[in-house]
Amino acid sequence: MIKVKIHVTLRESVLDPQGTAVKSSLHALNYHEVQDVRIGKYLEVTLEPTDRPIDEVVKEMCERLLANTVIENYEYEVEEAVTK
Amino acid sequence: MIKVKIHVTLRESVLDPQGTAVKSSLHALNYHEVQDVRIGKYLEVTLEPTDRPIDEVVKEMCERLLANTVIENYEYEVEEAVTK
Amino acid sequence: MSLLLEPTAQNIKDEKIYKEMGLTDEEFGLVEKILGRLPNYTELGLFSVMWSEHCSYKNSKPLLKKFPVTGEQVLQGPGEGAGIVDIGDGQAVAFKIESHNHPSAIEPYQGAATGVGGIIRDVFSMGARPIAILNSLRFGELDSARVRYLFEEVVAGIAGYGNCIGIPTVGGEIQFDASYDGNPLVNAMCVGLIDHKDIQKGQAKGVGNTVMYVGAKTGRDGIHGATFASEELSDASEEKRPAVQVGDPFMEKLLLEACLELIKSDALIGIQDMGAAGLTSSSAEMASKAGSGIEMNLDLVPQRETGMTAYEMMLSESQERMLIVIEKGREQEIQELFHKYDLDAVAVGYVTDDHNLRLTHNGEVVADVPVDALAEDAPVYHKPSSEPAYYREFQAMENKEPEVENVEETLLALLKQPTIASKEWVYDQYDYQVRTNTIVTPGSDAAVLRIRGTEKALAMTTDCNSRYLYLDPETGGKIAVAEASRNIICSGGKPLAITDCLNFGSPDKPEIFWQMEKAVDGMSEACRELNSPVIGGNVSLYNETNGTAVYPTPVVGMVGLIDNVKHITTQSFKKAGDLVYLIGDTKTEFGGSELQKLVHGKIFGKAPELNLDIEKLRQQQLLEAIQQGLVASAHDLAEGGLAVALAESAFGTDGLGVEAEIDGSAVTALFSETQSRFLVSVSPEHKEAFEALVDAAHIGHVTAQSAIFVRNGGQAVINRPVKDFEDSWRGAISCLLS
Amino acid sequence: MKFAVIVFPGSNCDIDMYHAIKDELGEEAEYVWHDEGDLSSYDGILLPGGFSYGDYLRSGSIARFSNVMKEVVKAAEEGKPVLGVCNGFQILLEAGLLPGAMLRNKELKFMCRTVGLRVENAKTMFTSDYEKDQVIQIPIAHGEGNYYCDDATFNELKENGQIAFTYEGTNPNGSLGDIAGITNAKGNVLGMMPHPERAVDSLLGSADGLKLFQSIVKHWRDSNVVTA
Ligand SMILES: Nc1ncnc2c1ncn2[C@@H]1O[C@H](COP(=O)(O)OP(=O)(O)O)[C@@H](O)[C@H]1O
Ligand SMILES: [Mg+2]
Repeated sequence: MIKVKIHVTLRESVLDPQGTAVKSSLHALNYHEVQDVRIGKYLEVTLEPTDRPIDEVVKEMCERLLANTVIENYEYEVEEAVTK
Repeated sequence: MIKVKIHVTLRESVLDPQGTAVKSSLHALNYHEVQDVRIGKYLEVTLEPTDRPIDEVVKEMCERLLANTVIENYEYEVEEAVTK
Repeated sequence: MSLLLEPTAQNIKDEKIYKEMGLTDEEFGLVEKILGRLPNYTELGLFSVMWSEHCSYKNSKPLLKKFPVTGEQVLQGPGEGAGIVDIGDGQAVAFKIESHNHPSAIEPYQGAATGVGGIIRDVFSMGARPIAILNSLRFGELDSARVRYLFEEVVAGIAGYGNCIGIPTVGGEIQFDASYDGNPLVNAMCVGLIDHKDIQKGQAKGVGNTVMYVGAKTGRDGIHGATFASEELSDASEEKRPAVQVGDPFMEKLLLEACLELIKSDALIGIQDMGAAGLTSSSAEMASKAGSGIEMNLDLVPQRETGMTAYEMMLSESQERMLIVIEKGREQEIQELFHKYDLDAVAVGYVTDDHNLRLTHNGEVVADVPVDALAEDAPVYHKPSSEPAYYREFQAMENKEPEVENVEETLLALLKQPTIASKEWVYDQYDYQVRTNTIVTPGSDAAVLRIRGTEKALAMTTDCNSRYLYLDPETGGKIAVAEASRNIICSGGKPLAITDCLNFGSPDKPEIFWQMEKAVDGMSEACRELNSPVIGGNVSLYNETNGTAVYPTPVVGMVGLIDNVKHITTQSFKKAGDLVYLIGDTKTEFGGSELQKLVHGKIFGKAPELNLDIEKLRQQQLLEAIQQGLVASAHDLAEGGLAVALAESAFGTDGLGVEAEIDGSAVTALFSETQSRFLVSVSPEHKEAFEALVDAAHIGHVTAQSAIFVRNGGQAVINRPVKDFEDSWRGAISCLLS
Repeated sequence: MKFAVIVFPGSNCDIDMYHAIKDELGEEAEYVWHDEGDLSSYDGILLPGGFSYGDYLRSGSIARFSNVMKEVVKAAEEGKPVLGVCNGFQILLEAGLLPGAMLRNKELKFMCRTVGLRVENAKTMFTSDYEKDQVIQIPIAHGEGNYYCDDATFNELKENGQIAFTYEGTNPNGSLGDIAGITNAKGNVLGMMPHPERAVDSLLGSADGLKLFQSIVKHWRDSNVVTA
């Protein structure tokens, strides 16, 4: 089994209303040290190995479905896990 | 400046409707190798260092606001960055 | 990243950089002449966005002049954020429709969401409280995965924004057709309520008064959006793409409440939303309308990102922002008002008397141009027009009945066509009840909202059958207005006025310009005849993908007044035993019909005819009958003709059915799309009174048995439980999506 | 009886709640802005629906830190009726005044429709005007109404009769045990996803929600007004 950890974040210049709201809330809770908050998605995908290189598969999945590349960037790490 | 990367994920015991939906979409796109998808949040918080230990601050923020521990777990990593 | 090295004025001219911004050689020459010198990069940016079709209407202005825009009821015609019509008792209704087609093609969720956000700002910048949102959508056929994605995301985006801000989305319309494959249409309409005394204008009056910026901070998103919206989509647009704007409905909710509080203050002089071309259009237009000038210090503009240039700030289309002009010296009280809502309100400039827009940045004057040149004096083009060959061919065709084997199966198939099928999958996602005024929720001809504290209600609808417009733009334009009006009438309302959104292909093509011209002619005539002037609208051109234009789609948004909530009528049958009437004769008219599309897979021939005198008479008679309390249900005949109308009137009635008798050809009687027809049910006690008032044919009655039973010359042509039809109709869209 | 309708930034059913109380129930109501620090003059507290703080992060998560929430907690402790509808329910969960948490609807879509609700407990101060097992028609309008709690909590809810309403027929959002509304153990805090304030006038489709408010008023009269 392969576990892939994918981070999907908003591109630079794209507004992050959620991050902005959380930042103000943290300030209201007296965490004035907080300078910035950006919020994205975190996906853990578990896959069976196939013939195709894993990087190819993951990139394709991200481009086609998991990230909206018009406004988002993605990054991933592959972890090989022992089969249960 | 300190950058903290926080992962908020649903607890094991909690159903993840979004993950389930994404998994079916991946299957529909012929990624039959996909066994499981879990979806959580990824937060990047940038902070100024303060007197309090950073771990204490981050844990507190997570417990109070960033995660709802009834349904979610959180993990974080601290990255010290050079001040601009 | 910012453009650190902006080209010099000479560079711009030598390398024709203005072309990248959408200006022609002649237009650049005109800019040079107006200024008496070469424009710098920032100034060129101002001209290029303000002279785009989206802001200047340079290609459509001559056509828009044809619309009737006046009437006793009109308090504000085209030209401001939204038009306003009187509804009596010191109250008025403000409304407008706008397109967000290009952004939605790129990023459907955010494109649709910011479209909704933008039209709401247009309405509350007039001082009106937004009470309802509608939309009009066009997509390709649902068998393509991309189209399904666009459709699902657009609907989610409309829902996401409207639900969060807490304005009910109460109606709309959707058509699916291959011509919209690469270029979906997303038009959003907002309706607001206002007291006459609160009506605001976007004017920068009074030299020395303060210009304030309120709302969200400015980022690099959407730079050049207006120019982008004025070009056709191609693979090359990929690169030109500005950072997509993301809507923040929460921010807009705060801005809305703050602005509605602001309009009660006598410190307010003028207010305008920053829509297309953001800070540029709002400042230039406010000054131009007031015959004044504005000077702004861009260092003071609230910024979300660092190192923004003057060019970027002026052209940004970040959402949820407003520009206001207030009486000098009262900045602090205004700031406090906005701070209560956690919003920025910053004095960024003041009104001048020199008719110029002057901008300073980092201590330097970075632009100094006449406001009228930007706003009023943009070039206007009279494009060549020519009748397309296809039109001549279609006009020469005979009206023929499509071949149908089994009428009952055909009705089932028609009810499953996505354009006819129930849109429940869509409006289930909209909070159509919030603010608890929605009396008639989505699913009937028009949505109806009560006006709290009065006996009155407002009916509203959007309509446009673009297939008819493609076959015959003039007749189709008339039909669009007439159909909207029928929907209002069927709900018990009297049409007040319309707003329109002209969605067309490229006006540079004479055949497309001809479509525009003819459509506007037809619409204007219908508006005049049906006493429903145009009080505002929007133009969206260049709706083409790789050279193919969408069907001409001038969407009509109409609002009507219902004098008393007692008159509210819906399309559903009410009671077994009620008599069923058909108003209007039926001819063999299938050009552009659903049946033609179903049978032939394409449309051709003549559009159905429309006689406006007959239309008007029938609408008057029906409204009169409704107001006298004689009508139990009323539904206009639209796509799919009488058969579909019979079925729709039986749906959702908890067990009622209908029995009807037709004559002549069953196919024509049941599926023809002849115009100016209505299906009405009347309680037997009102039989005489109704028949005395309305020319109508008694064709059957409502039954307690839940079946649709139609006889043709004594022989049953349809006889099947309502449930069979209803299930097909209700499930069709979700079925196509999964 | 005098109700406070709490308004958070982003609340949008505040007006519906206000009019339901004033126009249909005929009692007093006042809007109270989220940073207000005193609710002692009110007899009942209403947390309306909407999207407080845009529902960003998690619905209700930011609003629960509002100034006024300390006062809401106090009112709850004093035994005053506290009703949270939709977003109000989510805020009560986040604030810990009710157990459990809210997940996204299982279909992942916002959903607006009228649903059947079964009155599971007709003995609470919010439901006494209904019959047990009565089915009423109340609109829902939410994207995150999929109620969740752990097994122990669920058992407690059942044993204590804290489940006030369940969905009748199809469960629209996937909530555990078809839960549509729950009370706290003491019975004076009710959170529910459906909107009773939208069902107080048959002109708008249903008046089945009116009895919920009438129950509150009756309970208050019985315990507070000494008859002469
Ligand atoms: N995009 C939409 N959003 C909301 N409601 C819609 C939408 N499309 C259709 N509806 C609703 O579905 C019903 C039927 O629509 P339609 O077939 O276009 O009606 P009509 O032919 O009478 O204009 C109307 O109540 C309309 O408001
Ligand atoms: Mg209709």
